[in-house]
Amino acid sequence: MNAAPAPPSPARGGAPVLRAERLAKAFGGVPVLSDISLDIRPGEIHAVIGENGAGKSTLMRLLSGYLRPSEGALWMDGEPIAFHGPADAQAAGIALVHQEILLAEALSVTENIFIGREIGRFGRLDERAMRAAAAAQLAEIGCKVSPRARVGDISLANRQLVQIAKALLGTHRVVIFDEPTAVLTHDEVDPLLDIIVKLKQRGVAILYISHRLDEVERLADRVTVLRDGRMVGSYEAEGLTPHRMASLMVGREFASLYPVRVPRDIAGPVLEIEHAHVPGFVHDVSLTLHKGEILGLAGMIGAGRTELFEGLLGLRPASFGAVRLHGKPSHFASPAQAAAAGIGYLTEDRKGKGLLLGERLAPNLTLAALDRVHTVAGLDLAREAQLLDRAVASYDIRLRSRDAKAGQLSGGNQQKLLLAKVMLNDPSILVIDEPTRGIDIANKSQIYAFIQSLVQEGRSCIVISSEMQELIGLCDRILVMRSGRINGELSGDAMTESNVALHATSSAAHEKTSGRNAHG
Amino acid sequence: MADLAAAPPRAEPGWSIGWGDAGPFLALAALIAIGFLVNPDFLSANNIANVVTRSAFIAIIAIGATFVISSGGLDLSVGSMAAFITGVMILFMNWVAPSVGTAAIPLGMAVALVTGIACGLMNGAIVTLGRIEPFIATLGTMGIFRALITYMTDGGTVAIDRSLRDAYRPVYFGDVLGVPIPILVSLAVALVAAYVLYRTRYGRRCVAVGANEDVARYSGISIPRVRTMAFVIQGACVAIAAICYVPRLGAATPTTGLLWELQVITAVVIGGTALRGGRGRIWGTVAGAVILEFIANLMVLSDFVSEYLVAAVQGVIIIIAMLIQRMSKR
Amino acid sequence: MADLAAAPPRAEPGWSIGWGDAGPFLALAALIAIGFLVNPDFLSANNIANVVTRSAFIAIIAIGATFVISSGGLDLSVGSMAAFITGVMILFMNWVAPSVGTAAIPLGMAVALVTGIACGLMNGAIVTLGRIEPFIATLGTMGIFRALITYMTDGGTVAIDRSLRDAYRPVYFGDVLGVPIPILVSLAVALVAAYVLYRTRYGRRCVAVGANEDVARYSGISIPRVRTMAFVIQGACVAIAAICYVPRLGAATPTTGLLWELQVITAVVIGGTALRGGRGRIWGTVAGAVILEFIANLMVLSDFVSEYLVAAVQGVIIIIAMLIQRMSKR
Amino acid sequence: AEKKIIAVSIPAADHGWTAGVVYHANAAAKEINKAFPDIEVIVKTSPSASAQVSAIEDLSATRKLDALVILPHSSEELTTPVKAIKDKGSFITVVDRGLNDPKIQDLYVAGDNIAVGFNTAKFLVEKMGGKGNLVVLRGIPTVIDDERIKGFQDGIKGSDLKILDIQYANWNSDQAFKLMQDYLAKYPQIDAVWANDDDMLLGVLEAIKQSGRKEIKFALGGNGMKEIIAKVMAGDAVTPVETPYPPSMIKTAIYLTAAHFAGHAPVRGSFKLDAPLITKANAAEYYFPDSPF
Ligand SMILES: Nc1ncnc2c1ncn2[C@@H]1O[C@H](COP(=O)(O)OP(=O)(O)OP(=O)(O)O)[C@@H](O)[C@H]1O
Ligand SMILES: Nc1ncnc2c1ncn2[C@@H]1O[C@H](COP(=O)(O)OP(=O)(O)OP(=O)(O)O)[C@@H](O)[C@H]1O
Ligand SMILES: O[C@@H]1[C@@H](O)[C@H](O)OC[C@H]1O
Ligand SMILES: [Mg+2]
Ligand SMILES: [Mg+2]
Repeated sequence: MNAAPAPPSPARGGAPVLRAERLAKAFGGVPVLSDISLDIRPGEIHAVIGENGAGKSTLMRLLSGYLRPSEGALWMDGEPIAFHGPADAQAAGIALVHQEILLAEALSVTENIFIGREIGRFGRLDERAMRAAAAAQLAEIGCKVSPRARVGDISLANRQLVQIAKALLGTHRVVIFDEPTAVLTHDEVDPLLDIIVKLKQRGVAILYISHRLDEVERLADRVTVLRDGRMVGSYEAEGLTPHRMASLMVGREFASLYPVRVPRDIAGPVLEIEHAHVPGFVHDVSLTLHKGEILGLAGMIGAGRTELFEGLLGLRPASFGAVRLHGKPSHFASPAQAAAAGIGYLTEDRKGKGLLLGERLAPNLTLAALDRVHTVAGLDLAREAQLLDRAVASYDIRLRSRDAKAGQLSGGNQQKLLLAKVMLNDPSILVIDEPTRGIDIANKSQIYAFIQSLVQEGRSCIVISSEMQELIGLCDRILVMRSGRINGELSGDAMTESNVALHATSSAAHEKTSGRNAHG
Repeated sequence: MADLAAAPPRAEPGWSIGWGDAGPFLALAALIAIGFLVNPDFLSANNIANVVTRSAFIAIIAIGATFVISSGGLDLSVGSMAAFITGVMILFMNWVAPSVGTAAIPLGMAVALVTGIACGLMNGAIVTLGRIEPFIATLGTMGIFRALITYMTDGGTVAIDRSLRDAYRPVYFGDVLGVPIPILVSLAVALVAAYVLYRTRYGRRCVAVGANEDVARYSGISIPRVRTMAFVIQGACVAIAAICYVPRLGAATPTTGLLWELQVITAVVIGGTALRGGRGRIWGTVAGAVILEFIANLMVLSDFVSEYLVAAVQGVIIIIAMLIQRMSKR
Repeated sequence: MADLAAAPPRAEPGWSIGWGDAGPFLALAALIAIGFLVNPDFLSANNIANVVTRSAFIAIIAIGATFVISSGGLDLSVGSMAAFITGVMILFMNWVAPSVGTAAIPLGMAVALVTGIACGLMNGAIVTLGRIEPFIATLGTMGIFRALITYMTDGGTVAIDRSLRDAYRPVYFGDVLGVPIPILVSLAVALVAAYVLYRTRYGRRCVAVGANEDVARYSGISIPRVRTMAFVIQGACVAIAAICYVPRLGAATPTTGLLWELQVITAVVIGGTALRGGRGRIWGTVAGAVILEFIANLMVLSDFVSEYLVAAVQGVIIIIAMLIQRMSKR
Repeated sequence: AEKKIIAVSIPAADHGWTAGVVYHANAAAKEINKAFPDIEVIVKTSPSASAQVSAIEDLSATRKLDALVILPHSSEELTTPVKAIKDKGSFITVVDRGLNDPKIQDLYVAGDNIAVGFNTAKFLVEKMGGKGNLVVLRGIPTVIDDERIKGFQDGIKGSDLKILDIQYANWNSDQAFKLMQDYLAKYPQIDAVWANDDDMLLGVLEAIKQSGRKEIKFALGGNGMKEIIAKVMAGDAVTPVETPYPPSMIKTAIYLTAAHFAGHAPVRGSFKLDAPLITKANAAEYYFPDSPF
């Protein structure tokens, strides 16, 4: 399988800082990675791409001491080295930004950033110094949260930035980013990429994982492709198009990302929300979803999109002028009521709110739809197993064993399991918050096709997304939210990145272009 | 996807006991072996029957606690609730016995069950509606139940009417085909509980709430309802335990049920249920209760432990039992 | 992002008491007000001094428990550990008194401290090295400590030598500028503890371990070390409490420290520390301990509660105190 | 011949008095096992009533008990199980806290709890000229506690002694200390205190000492704890008398039971140790400095 190694590039750094030789990793006897060799050079951005479950995160954990390889060796500066834990790797100058957010919610941003390496003398903390350093670090990556804020109170995107700030603290020779941009919006991505480039210029070696292949194209000097736990090869990035990368990842020619738009009848309103207020987040928002429509909701972090729907489902205090479902005034006190009425909501926070990470897959799948497996004799486990089989097949969930806990699935496969879970209730209206966060390109296109097929069956869909292209590629209409209000509505040709960005950021557009008048 | 087909079939938690959960049973086996070495009488049918019958009591209450704990709660009030239920039941039976005769017994059982459910409901309501840490809420009701029965009985002691004693006796001392009735009752309770926890919607929800409240909420589960229900199940279990034990104790006294909460929680934890919620093991709990009773029995049967040191040896054995069950895990 | 700037600044835990943490103090204030209405003697300097002095032991032990609990642990052994330390200390003092006279007292204090630290180390080691649920581990050592002292003293009672009594008495009954010494000691302990918990690296790590073990581990913190240290702090606090306690009755008895663990945990939780870890409130704990003692005091000073119902009313008040502190939170 | 087995089942050392019981029971066992080669005495302590029920079940399930000497945790819970042992043919000796059905016992050794309360009350009535304010501390809610209180109330009947307050302190010195502090805060004038057990009296005395209040003429207990007897011997003004309720009654009971087997005359019946007032004059008879109680 091994492709010819890329020739060393004299322009960048020369001798590798970190080299992996024939690494392999198995969990409980099941191989996840085998025969991986790569080297990471100073001043170089080395991207690692692959489908969900290909083993990217596992590889990164091996390189940064969180896991120990079953076979193979690591070399640092030409010397063999073994890490007994993340602390060892950190001491050697290797930092990892996890794919999953690993922060203590009960603690403040500053506290989280400095856990384990607090500043202070003789044990006494220097609070001010830490806060200042945290603020500086956050500012550098363009994160605007207060260093005093409790992590549990800030948005997912901000948590990701805090996590990055935490990893970047101090000096490093190798920094590993595992999907750092998955939860960020466009505007937040740029400052982060700038940082990465700056690090590179300082001679730091960067390992970069992302499913956003355009980012990879923009950043990477070299690209290593993994498939099913093996190396496809390492390539010079020069001339490697996203399309080519996708084909290498999936092992066949990759077609197009977005489904062909099939003309559909978009009929009357199925869901009307009037004058929604979610205290602190959403102010006087009204919207209408039509039958067979894919309605996009764009906006920056903190725009209040998530909160709007959490309010609708009774998950947080909210008030509404009116909510009409198929024309009937409705009120949902809980997600269960909404589900019974045919509304499904897929949370953006799969780890915190979506899945029981310590539980096996079947109970996770059926948790919100236990009626589907309930019989007079109790739960029908055989049927549940069937449902899991079906979900695994139809959502292409890649797993090594049925036994796995949800938390052992790769990030992307967790997302697919979550989607299967929500669909088990057979909703006629599906609200998907960040549908493709952390999903590889092949699966993305599957999910888009899936959403398309839903509306063709006569269902309706609201897609909340921070990826403008996906909204533009998928939606019939896009509402742009800003600071808790709808700041514009776009449809047809008006759905362009620049228009979305304009409405998402500029207060000039506020109220004037917002609302129903744009409806066509 | 080839891996999938190759995936080995897995023992589900449920009727059958998976290997990963064998810990408490291994600990139990080790204990029995030690017991035999210490005193061969330990394995006499008589002794075993006694000990297991006795453990039925804590086992039944602990089965209820398995629900509460796996849903992320805790109930410190079970001991005084048992005293309260026993007291109420006896007072009621003694009161109606003159008019209805031994029919007082089934009536009393019904009253006990209703009282237990009401107590559980009260605990559940305080925890969920009042949003009070279960530890504190049930510490409060622990005092309340204890004081109420002390008040109702003017000092806390009330014995069952002599006219009912003999009719009621078989509920503890009787047997069916040689198996003592309390053992049968606790097996029945455990079977039902295992069914509810592993094979019903409620059981799934209970564990989900304990594992991650947010995920449960987003999955449309009403957390207050699930939690309250767990406390109600706990109350019903305490009532069932009380019903079986009235003939053995014959009375409610101020010390009835004292410190049972600790034994109950210990049985649950030794059995493999996570104290932080999200994982419940009914059969493990039963094994845990039997383990505790065997330890006590061993102390009585062995002659070389100074009476002053009994508690120390028990402490050491509990810790060792936990070590055995930990080690068997990986 | 304009919203963000508008977000209200959050009070940091520290020397100053943020509004979010005012709950236990509000509950305390409410209790004092009720106390005054029930019986004006409640506010007599004498009564207040008595009650606060009494609460000092539980407060000091509970300060230690704040570390254990906020690091995600639990220690049920504190009560019997207190009895054990008290016993060891008295035995030691009585043994050396004939040769060293009253110098036996400071020596005894040192022995107490060493014993406490050793006990804490033992708890910590069992929990971390044995990887045993703290609930079970300390339930085990609870039996061990209690049994050991019962064994060493042939029944658990040992009184301090007459020759030392008067010299030692002031440690409980004395005062400095009118403030009883146990109050001063507990204030000192609280100040040091607040400093350690809020202002030192160790305190930060302690809370981090309780908040999220994975995060702590991935941040390179040694969880066993932090946890063990928390148990050692707990042991030291129990020793300090024991040192102040000995002169009060001059003896260790089989009931010394009985059920203190429940009081201690209650004080900690009422004080606003999360029982699941990740949040510790030293001053809240102190307030919690004072609240508990005030409730008991109020029961005696009021005339309208039947002696049988005292426990019920206490239970209700504890629940109400928690409600007040919940409500003050948002 | 086969050894005769005497099982002794008593509460664990959960407070001073029961610690005394354990001590004396162990001492008796040692002495008898040495003195009578044909008799084996086994002592088992139990921390609760239900544990005690279990313990006697266990003992009788694994060997034939010729006799059971029992100090029941509580009367109600132990009655039926002890009867079961009796039905197997064992000789039953009951100590202190009786069983509900006196027919079960062959031998009963106990103190006189009514007298404990009554004699103390009579002393107070006489010494205080029939009037004054009293506070009372009681133990845990049990028959014994009720009897002492009843005896006391009967004793002051007809006088002008007034009980200002009566609350539980669970036979615990620490709780008694707190309760007494609170009594002192609540009542400006207290003429005498009665704690129905010496464990509690220790706490009471400490609280009085701390308060510096001088109006309290008497602080009395009961049980014959050596520290308190010492006070009586020394002529203490506040605690000049005491009633005995010696934990050594267990030893008496064990010896009597052993005598039933060793001697030739059967021993049966009821031995009630009286509770005369111990005064300076006779205190020495009740003083056992080596006992833990
Ligand atoms: N602790 C574990 N135990 C068992 N299997 C695991 C464990 N961690 C990961 N795996 C399995 O290893 C495989 C690779 O997972 P990994 O997280 O490395 O994928 P990935 O390439 O990062 O995918 P994604 O892009 O979806 O994040 C997956 O099949 C996953 O289920
Ligand atoms: N308790 C809180 N206190 C202060 N600010 C908060 C609190 N909770 C959330 N926020 C802020 O409110 C905003 C809500 O963000 P959220 O991400 O949920 O909205 P959204 O429109 O769904 O955005 P996205 O889905 O793109 O992340 C964020 O700016 C977050 O930092
Ligand atoms: O244990 C009890 C003791 O404390 C009390 O004083 O007298 C009777 C005993 O049973
Ligand atoms: Mg990954
Ligand atoms: Mg969102």
